[in-house]
Amino acid sequence: MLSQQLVNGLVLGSTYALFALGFTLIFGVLRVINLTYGFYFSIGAFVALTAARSFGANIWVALPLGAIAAGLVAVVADWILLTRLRRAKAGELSSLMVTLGAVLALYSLMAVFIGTDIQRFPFGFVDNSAIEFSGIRISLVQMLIIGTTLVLVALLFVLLQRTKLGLMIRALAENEDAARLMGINVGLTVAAVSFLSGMLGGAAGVLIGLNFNAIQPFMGEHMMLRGFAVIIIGGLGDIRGALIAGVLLGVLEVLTAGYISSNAKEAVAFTILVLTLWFRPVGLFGRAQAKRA
Amino acid sequence: MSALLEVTGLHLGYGRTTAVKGIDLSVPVGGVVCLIGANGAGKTTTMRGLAGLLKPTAGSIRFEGADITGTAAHRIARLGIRQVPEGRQVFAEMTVDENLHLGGLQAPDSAEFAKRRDLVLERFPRLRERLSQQAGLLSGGEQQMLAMGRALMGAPRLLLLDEPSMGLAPLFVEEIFRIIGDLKREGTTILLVEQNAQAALEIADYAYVLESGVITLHGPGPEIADNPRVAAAYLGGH
Amino acid sequence: MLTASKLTKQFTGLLAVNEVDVAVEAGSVHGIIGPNGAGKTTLFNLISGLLPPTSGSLTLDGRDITAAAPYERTRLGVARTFQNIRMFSDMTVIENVMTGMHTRLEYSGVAALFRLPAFRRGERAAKERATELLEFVNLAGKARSRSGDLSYGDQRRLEIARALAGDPRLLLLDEPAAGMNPTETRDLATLLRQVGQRDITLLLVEHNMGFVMDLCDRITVLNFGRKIAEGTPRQVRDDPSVIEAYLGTKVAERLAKAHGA
Amino acid sequence: MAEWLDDFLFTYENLVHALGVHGLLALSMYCVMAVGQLSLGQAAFMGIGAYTGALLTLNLGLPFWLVLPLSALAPALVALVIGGPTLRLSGVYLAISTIALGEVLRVLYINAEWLTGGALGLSGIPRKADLWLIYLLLLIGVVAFWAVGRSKIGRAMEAMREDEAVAGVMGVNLPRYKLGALIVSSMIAGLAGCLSSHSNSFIGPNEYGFEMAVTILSFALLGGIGTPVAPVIGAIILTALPEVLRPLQDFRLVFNGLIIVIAVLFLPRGVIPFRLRRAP
Amino acid sequence: QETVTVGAIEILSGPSAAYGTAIKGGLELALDEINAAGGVLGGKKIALIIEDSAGNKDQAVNAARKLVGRDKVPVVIGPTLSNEMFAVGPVTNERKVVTVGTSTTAKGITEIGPFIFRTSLPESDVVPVTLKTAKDKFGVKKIAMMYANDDAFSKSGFDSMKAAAEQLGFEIATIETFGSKDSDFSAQLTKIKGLNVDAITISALVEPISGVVLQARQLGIPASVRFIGGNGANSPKLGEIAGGAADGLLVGSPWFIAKKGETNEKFVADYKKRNGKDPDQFAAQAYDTMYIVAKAIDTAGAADSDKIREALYKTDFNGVMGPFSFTQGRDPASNEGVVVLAMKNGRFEILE
Ligand SMILES: Nc1ncnc2c1ncn2[C@@H]1O[C@H](COP(=O)(O)OP(=O)(O)OP(=O)(O)O)[C@@H](O)[C@H]1O
Ligand SMILES: Nc1ncnc2c1ncn2[C@@H]1O[C@H](COP(=O)(O)OP(=O)(O)OP(=O)(O)O)[C@@H](O)[C@H]1O
Ligand SMILES: [Mg+2]
Ligand SMILES: [Mg+2]
Repeated sequence: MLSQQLVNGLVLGSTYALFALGFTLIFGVLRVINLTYGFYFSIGAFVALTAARSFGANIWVALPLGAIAAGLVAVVADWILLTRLRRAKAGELSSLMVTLGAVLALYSLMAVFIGTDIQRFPFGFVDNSAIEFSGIRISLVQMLIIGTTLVLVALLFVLLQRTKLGLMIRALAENEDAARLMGINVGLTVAAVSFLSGMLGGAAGVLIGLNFNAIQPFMGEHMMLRGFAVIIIGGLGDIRGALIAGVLLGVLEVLTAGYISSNAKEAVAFTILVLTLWFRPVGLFGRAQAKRA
Repeated sequence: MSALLEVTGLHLGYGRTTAVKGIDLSVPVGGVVCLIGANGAGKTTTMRGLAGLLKPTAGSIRFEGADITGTAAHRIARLGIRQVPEGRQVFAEMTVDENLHLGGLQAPDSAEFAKRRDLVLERFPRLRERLSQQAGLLSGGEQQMLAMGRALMGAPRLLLLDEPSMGLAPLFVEEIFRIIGDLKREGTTILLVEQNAQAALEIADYAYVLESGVITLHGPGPEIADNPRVAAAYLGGH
Repeated sequence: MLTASKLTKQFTGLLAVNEVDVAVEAGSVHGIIGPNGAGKTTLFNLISGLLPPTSGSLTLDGRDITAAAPYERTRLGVARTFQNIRMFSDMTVIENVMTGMHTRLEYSGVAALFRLPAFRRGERAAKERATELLEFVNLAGKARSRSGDLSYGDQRRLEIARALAGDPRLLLLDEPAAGMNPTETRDLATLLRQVGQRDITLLLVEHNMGFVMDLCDRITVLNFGRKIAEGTPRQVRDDPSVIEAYLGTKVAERLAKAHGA
Repeated sequence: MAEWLDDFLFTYENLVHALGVHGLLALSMYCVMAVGQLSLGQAAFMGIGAYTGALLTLNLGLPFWLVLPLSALAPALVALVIGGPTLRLSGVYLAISTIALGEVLRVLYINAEWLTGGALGLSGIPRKADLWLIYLLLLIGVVAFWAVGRSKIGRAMEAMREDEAVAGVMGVNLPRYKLGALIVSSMIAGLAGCLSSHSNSFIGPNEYGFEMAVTILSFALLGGIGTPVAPVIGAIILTALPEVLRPLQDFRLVFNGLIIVIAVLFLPRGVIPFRLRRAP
Repeated sequence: QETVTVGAIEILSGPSAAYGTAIKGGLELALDEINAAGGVLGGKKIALIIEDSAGNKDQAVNAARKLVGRDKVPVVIGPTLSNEMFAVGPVTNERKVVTVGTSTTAKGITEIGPFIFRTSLPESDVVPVTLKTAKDKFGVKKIAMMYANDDAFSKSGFDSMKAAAEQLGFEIATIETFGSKDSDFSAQLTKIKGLNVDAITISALVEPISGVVLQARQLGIPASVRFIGGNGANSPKLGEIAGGAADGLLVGSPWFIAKKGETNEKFVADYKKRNGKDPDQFAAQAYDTMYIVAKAIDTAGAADSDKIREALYKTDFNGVMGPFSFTQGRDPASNEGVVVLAMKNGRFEILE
């Protein structure tokens, strides 16, 4: 049973990490507590769902479609909501507030048009079978989630640390004017980051919606709290951190529910968070601001 | 010499306050032009305007004959106008090496990039020792060198220097002026804002004096240096 | 007045300040010079309490302050300015100065709440004093401007006024003349001399050698975190190791010419 | 006429209560934000006040004038305990870690059924929070913050908000100010919680979680933190908005959100962007 | 022509809007029929004002106050959630305005005051029937119990279940909880899998139940282990989401979509025509409630709260849910109408 529980934890943890990737990117890199992120998660799932329903798209079509749609939404949302504030150098808190208002409007709009019933991908959208070895069961979708998470982590890590775009993104996050002086097209780069994180959010929405068969406009909102815990434990903006923190949380939650008490499961995430910050005030991989007196 | 940069009637401001009130200046190809003025005169404002970080409210800026008034800052940078900004503005969380990389983003190929980097590290050996340190943790002077090195990574046609010697040890000040001299000899055009007016005027071909947002005096470097009013106000003379 | 003994600060992989001993005489103007990255600002951060030392100790008037928090040191009379200007940008100029008086305003929270006479007296005096200080640094005309909007040099002078506002006994100035032209620098020197006459001990980091030589009674030279020389301006100026590490022959000669051999 | 007035008051009584209580919550948020801290723990403090008050009234039958201060004291004790460790954190790290308080308490309320009624919450709480009392407390709060804000304490707080390290160098006792602000703010939130439980007759464990925390934060963000009235105005707007927009039916939350967006875009420093002048 | 105004408070926006929307559909369908048939009090039409609570207790109270203070309604239908009722009830009761819950199944609702009624059978009336059927028909002895521990509806449903299970002498192998917004239940289910139980009882809203059921099968809990659901499981959504995984699930219900009888068949058809989807029990309960309220107004002879209250006590109505009357405690009088349904191929069928 322990091995099955560990697999359960790994799967759950991967969903947390998957959700957190785009979140930590937008939050850690653009320095904005962007609450609309949860909406990208929802919209990705819904676009994929619609594709599956209206023209029978399979997962390999629906997944990129959902991701791209969410990416585009993210670009537009960022452009409408944040360019103005960025230009006015208005600071973290007003961005938080503007996205708070926006996300309220967006979810509600979606609910008006789609309703709040939960929905699922059509039966047979993916092979729902599970493989079993030595008493451990894991479904193909779950393996897909774990696989996608690992691949995305690797890709993002390389992108941010080893490519020109990554360098530009990080530069811009830090000092916009100086980035301009380097010839960086700030508007375009910001759009690229938004698109990327929107895509990640959308893809996460599709896969997680698929795994739990619970697609609903507010599904993104329910993930936010865990998402916060994961990106903070991992360290803001750190891709490895998101992966490790996500998996850590997933496994510990499952073990707590399985061996201690399911009543305590809810408290795990934030207990870990508090403990982490106790020892490392900037999360596992976060770096203190390089600010000198 | 023809003018690389030609500014006419430039107005710049912040919100309702106008800090630069219609200045004309011209920087010849390969020349070093110096801008001096008291604290708050509008030197930095001018530099920011030239780099495209502030949109002019009136007047025009021409670079190589083309009108670049109101052009976005990143385009201006790509044209080869590079600035060493006041207060250095290094990317504090990134390493020294990454900062240099950012300066050289527009290098046409990696060979050229490597060449520029070697050149910069040769000029500033101190930076080579600190390549993997976060720039924000460098000492003030080290940061100034980094800012300069970063700008040079862009192989600038026009280099805008806003108080490059500020906070530097005397040896380094000498060094900076020597580098400015080298750059001049290599044909880089430079617009220099300096408080170390004595040294600046020595090296400058031409100089402008800015007072409260207007140019009150201009002429060849030595001539300005000899002007008694300038000596009293900016050179510490009596 | 201030004694640092074997003061050391280690950053990851770097000894920024390495077993430095400094003794600052009460009433003197003491200069710290050294190449960029020598550890001068770090030393200031250790003295003002923004960084804890790795080892070594600090005493102020014989009292051990090695572990004291910044605000406690301020209370004991230590004030400073910053190399990279750090204003309370949204506040007005005069408010910045009045913030500097925090420890000198004695009224209680209750007095503030009920606008008791103690509060009013305190605030009135504070404002008068702040205005005086602004006049002193030549910023009286900008008392009500937003301080973040001041130009670089103006912000530097405002920092000095803010530091003076706490009536310090020891004032640490980190490159006060940076960004000022020679004339402004000369005015600043005059101003600091006046400050020095008010029983304030000055500890000064500066790269403008004319300024340092003019003002200082005693100079400590750091290089790579270590003290390499100490003495009167003249001794330091003529010290070959200082010339090699820091001044360069040209500057040394010029200084010798300007101030006599 | 009198009947009309009576009906009018009845119709809006709850709203008017909520405006006052939310005003107090906004003040409690102001209090922490004024020293540059970003807390999402105010909802948790409110919850502690609400539960403490309700339990004291229901189980011990204490008089309200005694219940009220005790409800402020309980969260203050919690603030004192968590204050030490959280003071080392800053920015979003602090904010998110204070969510932890709310979440952990939520699990506690749900599981301590014998005391808190679990998910069923506590019902039948007598309505004792008179309107005049709520508004009197709010008024006292605003005036007190205003008065203190214009003194050296206010300057120290604003200095901390702008640059904590430098504020320390100016002689501001940082830990004391931070802890003080946290405690005072927790007390105000506790009062608000007690007042709300004694005007709602029912409280449940899910009311003081993340959502409420963000709501309280948004009072201050929408209103601004330049003056103590600004967040209160923010609270009034955000509380009244859903009621004002009631006729829009399905679309009301959509418009509610859009109005917030537009307000912030054009007034990024809050609806009341002014700051207190701190020189006489 | 005069109208009689009736108020309702339901969740029409926000995450739980699905419930309020179903109720709204049922109420409006009944309302149209009543008005088309000539209304009440000799030809007066009923006007229904439905206020949104967004699932927020504060907004529910504001809505109630508006309905009572401004619109002066004599009757309020709703609100949707038990939590909301605990806040709204004391307010309307104080003003002596009749309040009829259609979906509030938690314990203690009608104890709020003499003006608070409900037409939904409390779980304590339904669940024992279901459990007993499971015991008698399928020989269930050892059970695991699951419930969402963070909302009043699920919790009080579980309390009823536990009481019934103890009374029927079940062996309770474990009690596992989850959050009502959770989507992962693998830890709890893996634990249960190792306990070899005969059945799993579950009290929650339909969203988590669907997830639990699906994941149970995925983790290899065999179909022979039946789920026994509370009121929340009684929704066509369950079949839509969980499909075959839910087969065998038992739930007791005061109403059933395929219930024989002309009234019900007409209701289902009309509802589907009007709202584009099948009704669920919330819609059905709302539909009957509208009729019950209308009849009470008629019987009272005036749109007067006190009189309507008297009239409600005398209710004797036969609607889609079956014969209906109130107890002195203002709860539904009998659970005779309760049928036990079993899921088969994603649809509920009456267990024969
Ligand atoms: N962000 C700003 N907002 C408003 N006013 C500003 C801003 N920056 C500068 N100013 C004002 O514009 C004028 C010119 O400032 P500028 O920084 O260009 O001066 P400067 O010549 O570079 O001075 P310094 O030698 O001190 O650096 C000053 O009066 C200053 O107060
Ligand atoms: N927080 C820190 N972490 C790591 N290294 C640091 C930190 N602060 C300073 N350093 C390093 O310590 C050395 C000394 O820095 P410091 O700022 O004290 O020099 P300085 O003498 O003031 O130089 P300058 O004259 O250029 O201002 C530098 O090499 C710097 O990079
Ligand atoms: Mg300048
Ligand atoms: Mg320094």
